Amino acid sequence: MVAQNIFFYAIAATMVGAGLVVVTSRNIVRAALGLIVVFGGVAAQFVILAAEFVAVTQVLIYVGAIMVLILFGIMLTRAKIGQDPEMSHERWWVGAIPALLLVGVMGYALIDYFGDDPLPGDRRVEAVNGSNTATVSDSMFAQYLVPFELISVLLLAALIGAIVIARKDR
Amino acid sequence: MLENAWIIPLIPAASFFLILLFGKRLPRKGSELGVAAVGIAFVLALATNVQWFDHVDDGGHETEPHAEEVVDGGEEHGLGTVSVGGESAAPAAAAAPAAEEEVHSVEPIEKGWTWFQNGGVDIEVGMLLDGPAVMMLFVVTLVSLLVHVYSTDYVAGDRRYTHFFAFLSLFTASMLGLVMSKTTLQLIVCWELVGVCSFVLIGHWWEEKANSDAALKAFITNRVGDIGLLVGMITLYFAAGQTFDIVEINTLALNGSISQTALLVAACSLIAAVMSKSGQFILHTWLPDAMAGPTPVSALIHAATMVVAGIFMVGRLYGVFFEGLSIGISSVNLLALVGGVTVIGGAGLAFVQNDIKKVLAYSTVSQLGYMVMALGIGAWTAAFFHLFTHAFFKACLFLGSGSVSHAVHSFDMRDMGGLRKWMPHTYKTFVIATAALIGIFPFAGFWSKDEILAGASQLGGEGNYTAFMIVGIVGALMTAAYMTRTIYLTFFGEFRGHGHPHESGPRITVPLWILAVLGVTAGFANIPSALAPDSVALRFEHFYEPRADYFPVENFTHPEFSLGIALGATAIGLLGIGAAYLWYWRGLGPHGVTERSAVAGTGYRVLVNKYYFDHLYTDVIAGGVKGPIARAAYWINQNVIDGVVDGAGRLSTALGRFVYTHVDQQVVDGAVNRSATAANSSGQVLRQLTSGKVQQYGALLFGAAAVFAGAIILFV
Amino acid sequence: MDDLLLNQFLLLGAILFGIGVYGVIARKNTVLVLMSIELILNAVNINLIAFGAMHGDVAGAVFALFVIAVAAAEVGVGLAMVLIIYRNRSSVDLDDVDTMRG
Amino acid sequence: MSLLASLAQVPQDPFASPEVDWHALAPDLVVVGVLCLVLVADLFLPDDRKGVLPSLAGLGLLGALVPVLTLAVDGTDRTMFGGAYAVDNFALVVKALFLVAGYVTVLLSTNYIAEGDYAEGEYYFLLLASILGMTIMGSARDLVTIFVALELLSIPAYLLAGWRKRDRKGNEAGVKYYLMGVFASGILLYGMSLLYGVTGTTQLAGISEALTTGDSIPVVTLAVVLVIAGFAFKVSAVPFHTWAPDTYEGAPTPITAFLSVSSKAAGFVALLQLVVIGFAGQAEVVRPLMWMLAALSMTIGNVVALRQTNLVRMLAYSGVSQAGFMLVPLAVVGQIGGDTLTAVVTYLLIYAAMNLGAFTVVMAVARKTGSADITSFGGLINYAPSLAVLMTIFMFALAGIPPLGGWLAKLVVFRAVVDADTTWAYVLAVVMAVNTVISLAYYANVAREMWMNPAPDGDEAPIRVPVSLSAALAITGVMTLAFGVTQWATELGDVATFVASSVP
Amino acid sequence: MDNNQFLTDWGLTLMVFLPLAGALVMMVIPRTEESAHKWVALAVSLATAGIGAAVIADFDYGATQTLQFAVNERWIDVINSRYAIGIDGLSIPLVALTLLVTPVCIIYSWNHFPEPRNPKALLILLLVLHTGMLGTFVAQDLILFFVFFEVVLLPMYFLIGVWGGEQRQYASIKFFLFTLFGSALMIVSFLALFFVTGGETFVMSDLAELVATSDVSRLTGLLIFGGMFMGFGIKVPIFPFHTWLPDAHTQAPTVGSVILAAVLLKLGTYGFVRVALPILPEAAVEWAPWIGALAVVGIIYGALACLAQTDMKRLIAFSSVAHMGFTMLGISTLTDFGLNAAVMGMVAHGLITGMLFFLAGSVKDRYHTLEIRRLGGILVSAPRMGWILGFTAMASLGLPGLAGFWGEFPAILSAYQPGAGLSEVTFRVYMVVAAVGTVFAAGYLLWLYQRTAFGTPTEEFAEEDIPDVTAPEWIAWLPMLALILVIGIYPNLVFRVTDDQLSSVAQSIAAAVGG
Repeated sequence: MVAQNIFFYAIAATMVGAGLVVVTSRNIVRAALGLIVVFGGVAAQFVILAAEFVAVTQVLIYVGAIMVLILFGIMLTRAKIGQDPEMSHERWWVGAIPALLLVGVMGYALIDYFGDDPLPGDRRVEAVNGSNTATVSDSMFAQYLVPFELISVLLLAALIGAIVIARKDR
Repeated sequence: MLENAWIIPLIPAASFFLILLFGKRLPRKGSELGVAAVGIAFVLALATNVQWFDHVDDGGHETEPHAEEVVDGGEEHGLGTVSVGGESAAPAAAAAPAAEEEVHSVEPIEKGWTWFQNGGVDIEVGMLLDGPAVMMLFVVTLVSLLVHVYSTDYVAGDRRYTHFFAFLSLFTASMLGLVMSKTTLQLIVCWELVGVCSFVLIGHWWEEKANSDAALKAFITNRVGDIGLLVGMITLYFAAGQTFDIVEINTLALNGSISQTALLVAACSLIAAVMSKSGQFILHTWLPDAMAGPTPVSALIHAATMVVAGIFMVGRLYGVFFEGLSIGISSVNLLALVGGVTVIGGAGLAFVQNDIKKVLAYSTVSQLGYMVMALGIGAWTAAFFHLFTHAFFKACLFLGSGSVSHAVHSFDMRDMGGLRKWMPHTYKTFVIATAALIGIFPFAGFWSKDEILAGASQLGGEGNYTAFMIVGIVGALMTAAYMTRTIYLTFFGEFRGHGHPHESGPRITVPLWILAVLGVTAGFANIPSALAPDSVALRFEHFYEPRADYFPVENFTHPEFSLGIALGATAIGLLGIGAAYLWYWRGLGPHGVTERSAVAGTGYRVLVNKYYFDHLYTDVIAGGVKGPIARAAYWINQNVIDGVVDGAGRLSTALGRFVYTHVDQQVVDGAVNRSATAANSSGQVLRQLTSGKVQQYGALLFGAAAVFAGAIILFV
Repeated sequence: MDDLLLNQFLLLGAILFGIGVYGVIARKNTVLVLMSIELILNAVNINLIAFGAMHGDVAGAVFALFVIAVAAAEVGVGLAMVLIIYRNRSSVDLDDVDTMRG
Repeated sequence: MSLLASLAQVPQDPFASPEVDWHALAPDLVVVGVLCLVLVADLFLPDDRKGVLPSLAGLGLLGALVPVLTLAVDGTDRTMFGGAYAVDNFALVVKALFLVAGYVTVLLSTNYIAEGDYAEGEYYFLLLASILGMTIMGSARDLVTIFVALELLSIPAYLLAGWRKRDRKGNEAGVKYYLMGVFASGILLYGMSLLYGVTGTTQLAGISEALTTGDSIPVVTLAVVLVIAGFAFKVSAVPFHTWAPDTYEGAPTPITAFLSVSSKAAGFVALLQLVVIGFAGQAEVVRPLMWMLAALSMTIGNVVALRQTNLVRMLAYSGVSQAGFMLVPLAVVGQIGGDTLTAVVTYLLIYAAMNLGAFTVVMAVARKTGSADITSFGGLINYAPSLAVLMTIFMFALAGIPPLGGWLAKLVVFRAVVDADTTWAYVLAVVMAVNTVISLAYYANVAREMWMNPAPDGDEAPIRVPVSLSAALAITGVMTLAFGVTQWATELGDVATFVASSVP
Repeated sequence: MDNNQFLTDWGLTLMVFLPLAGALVMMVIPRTEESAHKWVALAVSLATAGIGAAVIADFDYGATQTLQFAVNERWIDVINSRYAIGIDGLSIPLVALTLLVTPVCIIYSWNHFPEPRNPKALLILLLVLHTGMLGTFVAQDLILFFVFFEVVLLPMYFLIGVWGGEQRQYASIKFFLFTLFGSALMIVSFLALFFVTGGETFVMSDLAELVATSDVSRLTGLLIFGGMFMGFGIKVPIFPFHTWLPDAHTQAPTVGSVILAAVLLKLGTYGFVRVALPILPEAAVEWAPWIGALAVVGIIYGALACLAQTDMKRLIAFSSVAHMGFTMLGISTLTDFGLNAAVMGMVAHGLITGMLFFLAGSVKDRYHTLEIRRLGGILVSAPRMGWILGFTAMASLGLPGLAGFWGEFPAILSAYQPGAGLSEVTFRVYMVVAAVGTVFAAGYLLWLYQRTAFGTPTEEFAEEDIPDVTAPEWIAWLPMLALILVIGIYPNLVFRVTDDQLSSVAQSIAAAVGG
């Protein structure tokens, strides 16, 4: 199991580093790339946690869809490619304080409660027809049917609304 | 008639409303209504007196069946309850057995209706008819009638002629109601009503500020006294076990079922009321100012009737005072003291007046002092007798002065002089009344004043009230002096005014004569038994002094007539007159000079005379009698005592300003406004929370979430 | 340290969350703010999956999928907002978006 | 043959499809149908006929009320999907509230949208979508459902808030609302994930079972606080209220009304479900938090509202303080019990009527003056007396002056607090009392403007109120008065109870 | 069912809500139809008075302490509040007063509506106000009472704010905020009362019994009473809370001031006697000395403030503070006598001060100023008005034979021997202070009268011809003046009605404190 730990810490470190790049870099494109790294890392963590289906979805949607959107955004707003000191406020600590407070509280609470509970060795949920993907789908169409249907309306609404708002008309 | 005497006040009351409503439309502007009403009232009052005499002579025997039929009559007329003193005074039935043997008791006639019910208690309104009440009925209606007649001429052509008579009627009604009050509450009501009438009538010519000032002063000063009245009456109400009934209160006070302290408190508070209403020092200052009213008003209200309400009230609640101040056994008490001081003070101040009405006003003050003093020393009968006589001759004097002013259009004695030639009737009546006031034998004042002095010398505990006898005698001397001066300045010497004075018409002179005659004869109403057969002696005492257990009988004695005091008093009176007359006689000197040398022409003589008289007047009488003492007294009166009264007004106004501007507007109200401002400005500060920068909102959101979570984790 | 601990993932999530929070507040450029939001959501997803793994049931995964879908929608809307802002103000600087305040 | 047989060998574990109670779903399905219908109709309608769209949407919403009524008549509590979705009295009452409020919003929008050049079809589509999210929220008893419903009602709202896209304020409103919303849902999600992690379930009932431990666990506390904070944003409770004034001011007025009533109500619905069902065991955590939120919201909302010159902003802050009043019963939750639910629901119903009415008048007046400044209401009594009187009624109803609706709302809240009978509760009651007075100051200020001040630049031309607005005014006005003197609102609040099985 | 039965069941409800119905009718009449509005309003108010008269006539005076014409129906079940109304000896005088005042006000404003005229709005507000006032006096359920108590706020707010003087907006909002603050605390204490008695009912009589039976802790009782004290005391107004009154009175239009003085202030004192004392006797006994203290402070304080006034109307307003002080003193003694005095004081003050404000209004109409030093010689320019002013002033300073006296004297008297559990010494001090207050009253009123009515008109009005009392004024004033006189001569008109009930109240208090 050590390997998993090594994997975990390596990836985690990368993610945190990349995350910091996202929120500190003066180059917007570099920030975007950092974000991609984070997404990838998250997907990898999912794999470690044996949630392949979610991992795949993560990659597809985030890296495939969301990042593209964001890059579009970068293009359409003609952001400077390259260094731009105007990316962050000079009063950065205004953001640091709440962030640290939150992390502090969260960390305290988590460590206090979960201490060092191990994750179960076999983290696979019991498989239907040999794949936990099927399990996901089953529960999604049984218990989570309503939200699932709603998501469709939600996406439709977001799509149409976004278009109406964003389009240059007449 | 006795049971229905309660009608008497209602007649003038009715005429009051009638005059207000229709007066203006009547041919004589409503005066006829007033005169008629008071006339009827007077006749009825006479009838009442006559019947009362029978009642007294029948004594207690007939009262019982008498009462019975009254009860029937009362009930079949649906007039509510009718009771007779004996019953309402039942708790005190056992009281004063001694009294029973001495004199057979004369039960008062009582008649009452439920006025209102409060706290389950029925408060009664009704009639308490006994000696003093009957006597006052006579006095009030008579003087009022004469004043009415007098006024028809005196205020003729006044722009508020009708209102004048309306309020004269209202006053008469209230005064009659007062003297017949069955309950102290009713007494308070009428007490206030007469006050209002006096307010209105003093301010009759309210166009001039001076008059309305005088009216306000009178009313407010009386209100001050009324504090005492209210407190006293309330104390009695509870002390007597929640009753306003006068007879009951007196009875309980006398048979000792009310604590001495309660009585003392009540008596002292009530004395305050007496001081204001009856112009006793130091609340007397409104009375001279009240002379701003028309003279008939001064005669009726401020000499004959209203001002004696205080004396009457004391006499009414005599049980309370007698016990409360333990009059019978002491040799000095507050009541007598107040009276005594007033006797001297009033007389002293009378010297320095140039306004003839003011002189009379101060003389009234001092005479009222006599009455209060008399009550204070326990000479009830003397006091009421003096009240009786004083009403006539003082009214006569006032009306006389009015008649004079009618002729010379002024009240200032410096504008008069020598009027006896022009106004014989006024002159004669005025002199008679003066004699009565001074107390010359056999004029009315002699008898009444004499009784007071006698009382002072004989009544009370060991040592008697001798001090007050001396006071009385000194008062007599001063009275004699200033009255002589008045007569001299008014009717003798040369006329110093303008125009041609003339005698007033019959509607003025007839009342004067009637009063003058009474001023002579009234004194015989109580001629001492030493000087007359019992059938005529002490009739006043016999008929008018209450003889029932609501009136003090233990340690209550009647002074004997003493020749010494009588002579002494007369001598004193003559001495005072003599002094004044001496100056007057000395003034005749220059006539001789004119006979010897023809050089001195008439003009010169006049000059000299004038000079001489003025010298005489200014240097001797004014300089001597008026003198430093009196002047000082007057100064004190105007600046200290009067200053206190006015000062109180000014002070409270100033205090009011301060409280309003500094406390109310700034502290009390300010607090409110400030808190409002505070809320507003805090709003201004908190607006900064929404700075418009969405990321600061975000910071707040995340920060707040973290802080709340942390806080609750830590503290809960 | 041979076994994976739940807290490894949770703390990683917490840290990512914190970084995201810092980003959304400290960044000026709206697009970068959107990116930081994605960090926050991903932190949540890590939590969910980790918990799901711990409880060994699928709810976590499902929840995570919903979050991903919603995130997509939000980003879409967000970009529309960015564009409209840019069109009206020819800038994506959030500090310029403060005409209303108080 | 053998092929078939071999195929048959493959072991099949058939997917047991959940039984669906279509009657229970009917209200939501109707709304879904209508929004699809609107979308399609929008495609085929020529521009001059788009006027039918609002009628379509409105009728659809009223139509959705029919199944609600039938369900109410039927009266049995229904739960589906293992308790994730419940149709109980509470759900029905709030669904009705959302539908009626949505209908009024459509009425408000009709002329507003038709007269400005807005994408009409999409507008109503998004509006309906948002309303759908709310109706679902009324029945959601499961974290995931709640979350998705929340997003469904929020995301269209973000867009609608920015609908006036050519107007700087318009899209500023959109952006601020959007960003704050996303931040909030981030916090919410993290809280939910912790809840799931601690309890291992996403069902509220299950969560409450797992969290009954009296002593407070930091992580649970954290989760509860974060979740509540997420919805505190939705109900614009201080300090999560900052977006409200800006968004209200910049958004199209009908949407402002919608946000200030329906969206706020949705937030409270979720809060009630979470607090009363899910956090039943965590009252010790919830109460102080709610106490702070309530006190802060009432006080800060009021004193800041005192300073506002723009009526819409003022209403935004008044909404903040009103939210504070509605949070008060939650601050005593679980003390003497069920009154919290009654009080909040009653307050919601009455508040919806009053506030929608106020916004309706604002729109009607703005049609003439084109401004929302309080001063623009000067002399209204002279040239539009009925509007002025109605506005007076709504304002003083909001202030809580009997016999207008608001007093009863405040009364039930006072009642809940006093009933709790703890020191803190009484303190909160006094805070309420004081705030009631403060709030009167600015509500009365509007009335003062209308009654006692002259019209700005003496323009006293009468106002033509379109039919749709008159209808809205009629509905809200009657409701506001009726709620004040009848027991309708309180009765509804009283019957609005959760299905027994879900309450611990 | 026969007519009489109908009256029993519906009389009060009809009386209370008829004005409201009238207001609704008037809303649909176009504003231009001024005369129509006047006539409708007058007719409605008179009809209301008629119904009220019928009820009062039908009232059984043998049993004034029992609730009559009582109705008790379901209203708001969720909070156990009921539509419980009825009248007894305490309600009748005030109901009668209200029934009289409103029509009188309508008649008075017949020809001169204050600016901005708009009779429609004014009259509608008056009628709504009418409903509120009547409702308060007949309500027997605390919540219902509270509702009516508040209903009067809005119309009065607009009466002051729209038709008032220069400072009207400040005055109106001040009045509103003050009262609302009080009633907010009041409702809290009502609810507290509701729950400490087990949350069963808001009906006053039942509550009284419940409190008697259930053991309410001393502190709770005191606090609850405190809340009510704030609510009622601000309305009265008791001394430190009085500052809204002068502003409101000074700024309000004539009819506004009249109704404010005649009825609205009474809501507070009525509340004490109707709600606070019977329900919380023990607390009442503990509060009484403080109430009494504030009352006598108010008497002197109000009088002093009067002496400082330069504005006639403001002076009258402050005189209200002093007069209500007497009423509160009577209440604070907790004796039958004092309570009777208080109710009598309410009626008398209603009539007299109402009259004074009418007169102030007429003076304002004629002279366009109320500055005392600019006035003078009213008796010369308008003699009848001058006389009426004098009469009313006399009544106001508590002249025996006029109504005012019967509010003052018994109050002072009752302070000599306060109810069970109260310190005699304290209250005797109060008694003396109050007696001194009567002197002040005479002072400022006569001073006012002297400076306005006596003397000759100031040169600025010397040649101006001032119209004397007009026909509408006569019609409006005569009933009030007549009542002042009649009650003054025969106070039993009021005492007989109130005595039994108030005695029972006093006895129950005494019984409660074991006195």
